[in-house]
Amino acid sequence: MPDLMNTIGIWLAAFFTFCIFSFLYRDNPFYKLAEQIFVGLSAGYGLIYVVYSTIVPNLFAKLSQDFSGNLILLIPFALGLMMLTRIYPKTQWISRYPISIVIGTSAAISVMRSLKTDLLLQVGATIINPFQGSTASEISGNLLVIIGTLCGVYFFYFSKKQEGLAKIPSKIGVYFLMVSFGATFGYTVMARISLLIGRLEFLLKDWLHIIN
Amino acid sequence: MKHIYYLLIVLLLLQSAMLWANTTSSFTISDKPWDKGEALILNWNLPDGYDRLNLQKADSLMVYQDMELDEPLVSGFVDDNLDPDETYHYRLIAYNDALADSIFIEAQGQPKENWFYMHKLSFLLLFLILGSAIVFYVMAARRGKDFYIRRISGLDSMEEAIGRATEKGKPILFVPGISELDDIQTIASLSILGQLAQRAAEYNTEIIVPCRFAMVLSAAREVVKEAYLKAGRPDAYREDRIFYLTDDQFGYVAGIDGIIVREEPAANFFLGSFYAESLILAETGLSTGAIQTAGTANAHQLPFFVVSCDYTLIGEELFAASAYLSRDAQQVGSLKGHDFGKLLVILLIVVGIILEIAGQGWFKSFLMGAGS
Amino acid sequence: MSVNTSSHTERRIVFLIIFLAVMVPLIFPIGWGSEVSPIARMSYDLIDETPAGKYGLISFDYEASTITELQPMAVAQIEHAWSKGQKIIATALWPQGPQMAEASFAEAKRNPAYADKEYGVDYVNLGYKVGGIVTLQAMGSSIRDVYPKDSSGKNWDDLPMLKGIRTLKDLAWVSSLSSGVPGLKEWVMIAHDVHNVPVTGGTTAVSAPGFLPYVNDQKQLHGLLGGLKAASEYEMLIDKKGPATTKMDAQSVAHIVILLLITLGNITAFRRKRAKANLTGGQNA
Amino acid sequence: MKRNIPLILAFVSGLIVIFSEFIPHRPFSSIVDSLQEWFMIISGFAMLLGVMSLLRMNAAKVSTRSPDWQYHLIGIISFGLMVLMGALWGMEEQAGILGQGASISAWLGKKPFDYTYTHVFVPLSATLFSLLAFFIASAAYRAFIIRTLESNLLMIAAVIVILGRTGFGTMLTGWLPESYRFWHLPNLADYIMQYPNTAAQRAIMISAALGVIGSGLRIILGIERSYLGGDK
Repeated sequence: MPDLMNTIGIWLAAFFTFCIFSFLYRDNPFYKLAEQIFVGLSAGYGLIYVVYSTIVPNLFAKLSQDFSGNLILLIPFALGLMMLTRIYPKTQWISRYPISIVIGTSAAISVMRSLKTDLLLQVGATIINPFQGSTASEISGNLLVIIGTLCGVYFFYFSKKQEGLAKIPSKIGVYFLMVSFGATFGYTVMARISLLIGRLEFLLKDWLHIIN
Repeated sequence: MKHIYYLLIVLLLLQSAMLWANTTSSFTISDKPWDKGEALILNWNLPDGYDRLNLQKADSLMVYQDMELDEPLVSGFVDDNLDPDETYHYRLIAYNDALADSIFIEAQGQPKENWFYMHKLSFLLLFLILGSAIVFYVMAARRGKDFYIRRISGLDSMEEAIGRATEKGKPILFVPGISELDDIQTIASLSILGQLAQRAAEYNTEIIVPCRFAMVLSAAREVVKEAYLKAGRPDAYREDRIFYLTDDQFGYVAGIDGIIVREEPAANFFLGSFYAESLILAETGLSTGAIQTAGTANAHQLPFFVVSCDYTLIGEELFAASAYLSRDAQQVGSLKGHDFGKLLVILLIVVGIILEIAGQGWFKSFLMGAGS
Repeated sequence: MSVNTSSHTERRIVFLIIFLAVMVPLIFPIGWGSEVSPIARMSYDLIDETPAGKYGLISFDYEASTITELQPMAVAQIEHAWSKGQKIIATALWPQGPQMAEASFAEAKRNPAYADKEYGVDYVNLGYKVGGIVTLQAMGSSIRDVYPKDSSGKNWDDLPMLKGIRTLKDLAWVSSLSSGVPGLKEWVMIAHDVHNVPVTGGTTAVSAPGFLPYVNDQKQLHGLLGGLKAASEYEMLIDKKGPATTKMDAQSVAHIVILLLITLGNITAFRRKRAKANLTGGQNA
Repeated sequence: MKRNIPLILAFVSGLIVIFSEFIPHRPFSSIVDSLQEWFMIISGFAMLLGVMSLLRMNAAKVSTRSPDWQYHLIGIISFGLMVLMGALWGMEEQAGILGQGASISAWLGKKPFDYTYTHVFVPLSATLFSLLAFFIASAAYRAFIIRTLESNLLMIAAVIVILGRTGFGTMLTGWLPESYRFWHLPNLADYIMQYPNTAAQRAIMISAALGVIGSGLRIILGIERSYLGGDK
């Protein structure tokens, strides 16, 4: 029986694969069906997953095993319940408490993380002696990194009209951005084609057994 | 005679062994400073001539066990991954094979929690400088100082987009990114949503906001409701047009794609944190002929917005947008603070490079301390 | 940006072309090899230069989601080692690893040349153990203690090929096919850095750059296979037209088609511009 | 009360996190980890709100018989089915209300929840993701047109990197003599990725970080409060 069910499963998967592909031609009943099933299933999956992977082990299991030792967990529990007050318009304001704690905390975490990894470490990585490279291409590359970073940062300078001389570094910054966008685009092509290969491999191998 | 001879040799050996063992040797253990009480520094001073060293640590039953070491022992060792305020006992044994002798010293130490991470000093200084600059400019703006902001071309679309939607009688679609409320990009996006919703309310144009997370949904509803109130049209606010789809990345995208092709919004806004789905959304939107404005600080997704949208907010422009649109003095002041930060960064890089070329490495290592 | 029917049709034609460009090479493989990179060759040389009768260990540190890239490497390495008369031990630091190993052995045995390879004599699948680096450390003192039984529950002593194996040091090479942590990095740290056993491995194309620093003078990594391209290079080295070669064909065709599309797009745009310029008198063309 | 306390809460929680970044002493040293765990719990509860919004919206569409209401009904059923299966027999090694469901697992080969996940959810997700292969091609076809200097740079960089990543590009310039190795397409592609690309990415990261710092501080200081909505 499991073998038969597995075969049925593969046919199901193939059916839904085609439903999504059909969207490339135009919107159609098959896509509408797949879309609603996808949204419904994934919302259901998310809910069950959160209950089993977060709410039960991180909250209820800890509280039921050792209530007095985990008293502090009553705070997130209460905050979670406060979120649910949004259901009634009259009590909606209560949900601002948990939201403001979440936002205050995560704002500070983001500030610290950005300052460290995106600002300080990137600045540090740009502080290099460009002439230390051993080859011409390495030295030219180092110089490009320095010029590109400085001009790029300047491009984002908002409190001055960028005209005349001030326009030059900002223009150079834009050129670097464009080269980078093109390169990132080109670099991603391979990964995206791989995704399609994966789907076609499923159709041709697991479903149709045309290739092995 | 022969016996005496042997005795003499033995005595001599014994004496040199005694000498070796008696030479002042020390084994000290101190707390590693500026940390959270996780490490002890072990130092020792031994006479020359030992062949092997063995370091042992007492386990919870006070039985000494050999420590597994990744590197050869020289004159010191840092034992980390310890618990603060626990007492740890160590034993250092030095063997001299030729003399068949060994030195054996015991010591103990207690890791302590300290009150500052010294290696983060540069980090703290930078934080204080940037933070005070931002606060300073916000205060100045509050007192009525007027700051200039250059044009952000990605935002020229807003009026055009609302105009087009009104003209066609079609809605506007606003996607606040796929991150939770803990991502500042989502919050920046929501404050742009506030500006946009207010204008949409003034023109009586409908705005659709699908959300990936329930907390984003809650905040988005607050923001839009407030905008309609400000526009003097609280009656026109429709809560059901701001809705949750699913937490799943691609399920969410499938739902939005459906909305784009069926409701055919006249204008699409994709602002916030986006990942792989950026191109799926932008290409689907393009096929319906909507005016598209996108913006994200996720650098790796920008190319896809740039090629498929009419206007793109690049990186920091997403955070500047709300100030630009609202001309709110405090936001504009804060933007001025960011610009101070940019000048500071440029200065740090230039000075740093000059010092590097001059062979002065201390500046860079001071700056990078926080990364370790 | 006006969208009319003709551009809708154009889009659909582009979609169809891409679909065919990927599908046709999968069904009818071309067998284009690409230039073998020195790093992939180094990995090949390690197994190639190991004498017959020695033991190699392949650690399956990935799961179904990265099968497209990593499975072809596993199959190619197994076939290569068998062709050289070596014996293979499979382990896993990821829970799904043993299944991946089983599938890879089955795939390799489909090649008639290796159909007679026998479980317990030519290869074993020891299975998954939790613990990552700690497990590897323990294998440094005794593999048998970590794996008293194989993945199907057979005792160590009932598997004849394991007679000569005590610790990691008894291995001629280790290869970790790794899509994350724990994986290749842990193997380098323990098997190479502590026990001096040559380690090679394979990763997805996305994470390969992060491992390149290990391919250094000390040969912390004895070569590396990064993504489908490297897998296809390996297949070329062992003279096999395998799945990676086929998939790489599909990649290459799709890339060329995209470049052709860009050219075509420029021609169309140029024509439109000229047609428009002719209409307005052709001053600004 | 409705407005000021939330602002104070945001300020205090933000401040604690900032202190904990620099202070290795308890209680600061462990606070960020617990706050993040709290966040997951709160967000887990909030999910119920989202689900209710989804169900309410779909139910309204079905009851008013708006266009395509049948599909929305199927959406509700899919959601209900998934939740029911997960609740009754659990997922993976997690037991549900009825335990592990050994007999139904033996019949299906997997738990019903996992079966639906593998054979419906995963293919839907993977196929939707794979649409990117089509869209990246059509975007390249449409957008990489010789026009201005900016768009030319974009196109040239993309073409070089696409060429450099396949065997075709290797073939094209493989004949170049050793002294011209720099112009060999894979090398050129690596050069672009390693230097100009790094520079631009860095500029974006650094300035966006300043944006995050500014916005974050505004939130902590209570200047940015749009997320709270209006007073009432």
